[in-house]
Amino acid sequence: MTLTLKSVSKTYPDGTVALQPTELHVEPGEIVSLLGPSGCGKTTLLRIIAGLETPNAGSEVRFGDDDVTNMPVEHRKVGMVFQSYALFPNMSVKGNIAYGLKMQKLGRDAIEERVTEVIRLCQLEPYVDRRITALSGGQRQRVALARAFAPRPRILLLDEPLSALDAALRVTLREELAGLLRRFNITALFVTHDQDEAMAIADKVAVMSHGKVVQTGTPEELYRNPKTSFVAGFVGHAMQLEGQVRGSVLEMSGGRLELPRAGDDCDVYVRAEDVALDEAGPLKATVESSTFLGTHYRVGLSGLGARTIFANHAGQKSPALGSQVRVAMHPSALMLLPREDDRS
Amino acid sequence: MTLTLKSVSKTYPDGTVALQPTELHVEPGEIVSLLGPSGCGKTTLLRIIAGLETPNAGSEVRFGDDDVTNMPVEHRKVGMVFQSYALFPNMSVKGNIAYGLKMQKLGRDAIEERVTEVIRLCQLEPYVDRRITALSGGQRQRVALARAFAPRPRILLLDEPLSALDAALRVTLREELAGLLRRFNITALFVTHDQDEAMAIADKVAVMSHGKVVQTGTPEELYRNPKTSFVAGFVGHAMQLEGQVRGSVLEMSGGRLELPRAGDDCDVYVRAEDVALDEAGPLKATVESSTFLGTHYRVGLSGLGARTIFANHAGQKSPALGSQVRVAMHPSALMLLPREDDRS
Amino acid sequence: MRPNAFVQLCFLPLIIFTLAFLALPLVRLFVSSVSGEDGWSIYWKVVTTPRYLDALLQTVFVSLAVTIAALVISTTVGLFLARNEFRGRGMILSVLTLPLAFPGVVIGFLIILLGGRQGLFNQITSGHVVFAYTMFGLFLGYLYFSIPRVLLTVMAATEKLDPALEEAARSLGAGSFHVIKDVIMPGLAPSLVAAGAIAFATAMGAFGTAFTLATNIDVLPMVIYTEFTLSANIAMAAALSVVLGLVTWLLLVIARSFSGTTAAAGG
Amino acid sequence: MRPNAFVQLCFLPLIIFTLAFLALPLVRLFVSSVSGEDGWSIYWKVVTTPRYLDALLQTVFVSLAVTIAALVISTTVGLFLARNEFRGRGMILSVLTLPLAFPGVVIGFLIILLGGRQGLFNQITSGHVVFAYTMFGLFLGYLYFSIPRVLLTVMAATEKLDPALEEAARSLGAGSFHVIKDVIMPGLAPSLVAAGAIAFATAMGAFGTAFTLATNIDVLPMVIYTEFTLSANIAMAAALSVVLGLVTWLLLVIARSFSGTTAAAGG
Repeated sequence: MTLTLKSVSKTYPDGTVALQPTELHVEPGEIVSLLGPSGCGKTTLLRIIAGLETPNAGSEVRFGDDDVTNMPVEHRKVGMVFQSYALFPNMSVKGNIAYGLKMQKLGRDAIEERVTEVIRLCQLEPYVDRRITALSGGQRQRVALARAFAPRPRILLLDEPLSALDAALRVTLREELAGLLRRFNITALFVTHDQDEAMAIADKVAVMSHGKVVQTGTPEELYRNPKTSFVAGFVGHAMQLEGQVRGSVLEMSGGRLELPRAGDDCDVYVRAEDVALDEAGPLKATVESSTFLGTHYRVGLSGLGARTIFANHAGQKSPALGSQVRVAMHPSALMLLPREDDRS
Repeated sequence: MTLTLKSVSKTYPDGTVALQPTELHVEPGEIVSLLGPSGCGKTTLLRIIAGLETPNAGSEVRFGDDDVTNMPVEHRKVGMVFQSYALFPNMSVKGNIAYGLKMQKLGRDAIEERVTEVIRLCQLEPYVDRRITALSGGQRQRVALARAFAPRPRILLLDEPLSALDAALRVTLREELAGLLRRFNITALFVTHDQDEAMAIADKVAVMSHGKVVQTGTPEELYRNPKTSFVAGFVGHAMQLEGQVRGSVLEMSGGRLELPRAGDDCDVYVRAEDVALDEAGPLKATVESSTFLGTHYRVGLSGLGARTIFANHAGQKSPALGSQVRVAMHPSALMLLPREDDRS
Repeated sequence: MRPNAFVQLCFLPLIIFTLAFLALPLVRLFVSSVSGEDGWSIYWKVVTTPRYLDALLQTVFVSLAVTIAALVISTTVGLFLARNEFRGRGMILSVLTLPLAFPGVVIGFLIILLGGRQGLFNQITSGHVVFAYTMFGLFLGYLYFSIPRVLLTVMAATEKLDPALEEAARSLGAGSFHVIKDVIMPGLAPSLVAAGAIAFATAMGAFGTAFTLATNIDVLPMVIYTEFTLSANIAMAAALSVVLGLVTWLLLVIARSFSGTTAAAGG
Repeated sequence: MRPNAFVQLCFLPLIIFTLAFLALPLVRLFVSSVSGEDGWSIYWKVVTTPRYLDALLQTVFVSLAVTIAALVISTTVGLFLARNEFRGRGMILSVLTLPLAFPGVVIGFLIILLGGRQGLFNQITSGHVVFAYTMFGLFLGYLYFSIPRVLLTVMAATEKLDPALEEAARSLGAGSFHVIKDVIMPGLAPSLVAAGAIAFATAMGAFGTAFTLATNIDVLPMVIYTEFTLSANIAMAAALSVVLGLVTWLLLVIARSFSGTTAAAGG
């Protein structure tokens, strides 16, 4: 089922604009992530699609050919996975999964069959009759997913599905979730503030900022070709290089850096993995801090501008603290982005 | 001040062994991390050092030359930062920071002077008179640190100081915390279950498992030269390669892999960053999944054993799902570790 | 070893004193009940004398009726108030909790003002509706007393319900009826049990209201008072008190085991 | 627009009914108070007639005394019980909460059994200690009533205190005294205020105990009863009820603003 949003917006009664007019199109079977910092309106957008929040007049939400804008949530046939999972504590795992099917007034056998199928798919067999309180965080997540998926919803909506788990579990369950969503073969939309999570699970990512979708694309597109400094900073932690752009050269306090093209109205961004410690490099900097992170050292460099610039240094040894080093950045790794106010 | 633990152990009244006899030595000014999964006894060890938990008879805790084993917490002069921060909600930021000094019955001027000094050091000037409830998570963390540090403790003890913060803040505050601890120039011991956190902050890491310190060393030592499979797996996520070791060759289902040395009683481990997709590689595998993570693709490979082996692939494109690839691992990157039961 | 052992030593005498203060009277009550001329058989007499047994059953019956009515009304109103923001909501809440400030005597008095011989209803209907001096008057008085208490408990519990549970049920296709039956009621159950137990215990022991309405309503506290003050039958008064206490206490214990330790904390 | 608008429409009549049920009697009470022969000046009479003013002041005084005593005793005992695990703890808790099951009349009866003319203390001291019929007897009765309620509230609040706060204070060098003063007391304060308000309101309105001890104790509910039943002075009874209600209500409101919305929820 395709999902189409046309100029969907939301203003709260107190005048707060939670969502500016937003367009979004999701193809059948596509897994799309709404990525953005807290307060950017991504959860509001998800709740409008679910029918839990009423959008401003003039907004339009379509499921395929069906205009659901004014349809209450209980008739929309969406599967929703909540941040807290919101499992019914007074029912068993099986009772939770069967609930949506019961509400559809299916026959006993039909319910039993579908529940068994979903339980197998989500590998929940050992927990069928457990109480919800007797489950671990990861198991709860799977039950929440199974409950939402069991009534064959038209679209699956997930609100920060991994944020209730502790850091150690999150990476493992991220891959499990990605696998399950693909096996379900269902249109899915999920909200997250974690770029790694968005990239690991989604086919397509919509980056949001201040109530607006600022860029939509595959993870690779967003990472390699961000259109705004916000996207560059949020996806892949690009750092701004401070200095004066003159033609195709950036004059920094640590030296002159060659740019890929002339960019007089642009700010220049670079990522830590593209900053190299190189004796032949054009820039001078001082090593301020160094942290061993396994595959590389994260070296903090001062002298390249007011802010510290970090370099991922893959060598076996880190340069000594306080030592002078020379730094190189390949022109192709530099991103020239239109100068703008981040808040707009 | 040095901290010395001699055969410190803890058994709870119900018979649970929380801590097996443990030795630990921390040099003056050293920042040491206790790293391990939840339930490994690291918090118990920290609480015993603080005096909040009574160790078994025969245990010895020394602060320098001072045997504090039987000294109650209020006389030990330790600074403690709690997981929940445990700031006094009925006092202002200043009141919290001054509390320890008041308990030492210092004069008004002396208290005022020290509080001002610590507030400046922790950059808390703008919040001095705020209520605790009006602070953000990061500010609370700094207040908790300032409060613990103000009475000039002999050692600073931190119980998962970053776990109450959300993921986005954690990385930023990790570096801030590391900087502050170094500026304090104090012996510090902190507990964490996050290997990145331990590596980023600590001079030395003590890895714990099942109530025991299994290896102590600098982050580099633990990463490059783990002594047990547990350490290899926990620090840097090493994966076990399943197969038959014959002399200095590992026979896997995907092919034969050369080992750095003969290791008949050993298991072989490798990290994802050392698994290369290489047309000349000796192993055959099938691409099962692929996730774009910015600097690299995380490629899941099947056919190398029962479990999926991941490779960090730095190319611009990921191999197609389901395609056959050849895989190489350099002998020097393979870790041969004594075969053992993880639970022991 | 433990640093506050000294402080604990200071607590000990206080504990003993408090226990004595609370337990001694009860022991004395029990001893009084069996040291009359009937001895232990006085409890047999309680169960076999119609006057006493009827009073006990009537008291339990009216208390149960009040509890159920208060739960039904308060839950409906409480849910509505907790879930809807509108102007005047604060005022309605204040009015609903005003009865908390009035003691049983005044409540009895109110019932007479409304349903007594010179009461409002009697005036309106010109002499046809007098209910103040009946069991129904007592029921209304107790209800008046119980509603605010149960209401506040229900509202506090409603605020603690996770709204995501309700949204989850609705996203799975549940209508209002099913949301209430499958999510809200199970969520409120512990608080309802606790509040109901308190309402029951209060109704079992309410004396002021009954005494003001007086005349021929035989509820247990009234009978105890009569036996003690008018008939000077101390043993029977003590025996009836023990029975009343036991019935109430049993109910409180059962309620507490259903709803966790918070049951009587509302008391 | 909202899907449960229909359900809300059903709630509305119930709300109106409930409001009428709760508010109407109070309006009637107020009207009664000013429709006697004194009119509005009856409230002036309440303040200037020594019998009424004394009763009011005495009631407030004994209620305050009971509240303070109950808070002090219950906090100490509650802290001790919440922080220490020992054998027999469950039994002690059961005994401490037993009085919850007994109504005011029985409590008055207990006080007479202990401190009356044929009471335990009088027997032991051979005729020197009779306190049942005095203000002190009333005080003891109310105290007996209040301790379990306050105790349970304190224990519930203590369990919710973050133990890390205490550990933090101790790690900063605070001894037991400072831990109690700087951490535990501020943490318990809202619950203590709430529990105190309930204890005060209960004492202000307690009738059964006072009536059983009877004779010459002039507390307000007794005076109201006398004015109404014996003197048939309905206007004065109503005026006194309004004053009693206002004083109690004011205190509940103040307590609630101190301790958040939970104050009266314990009621």
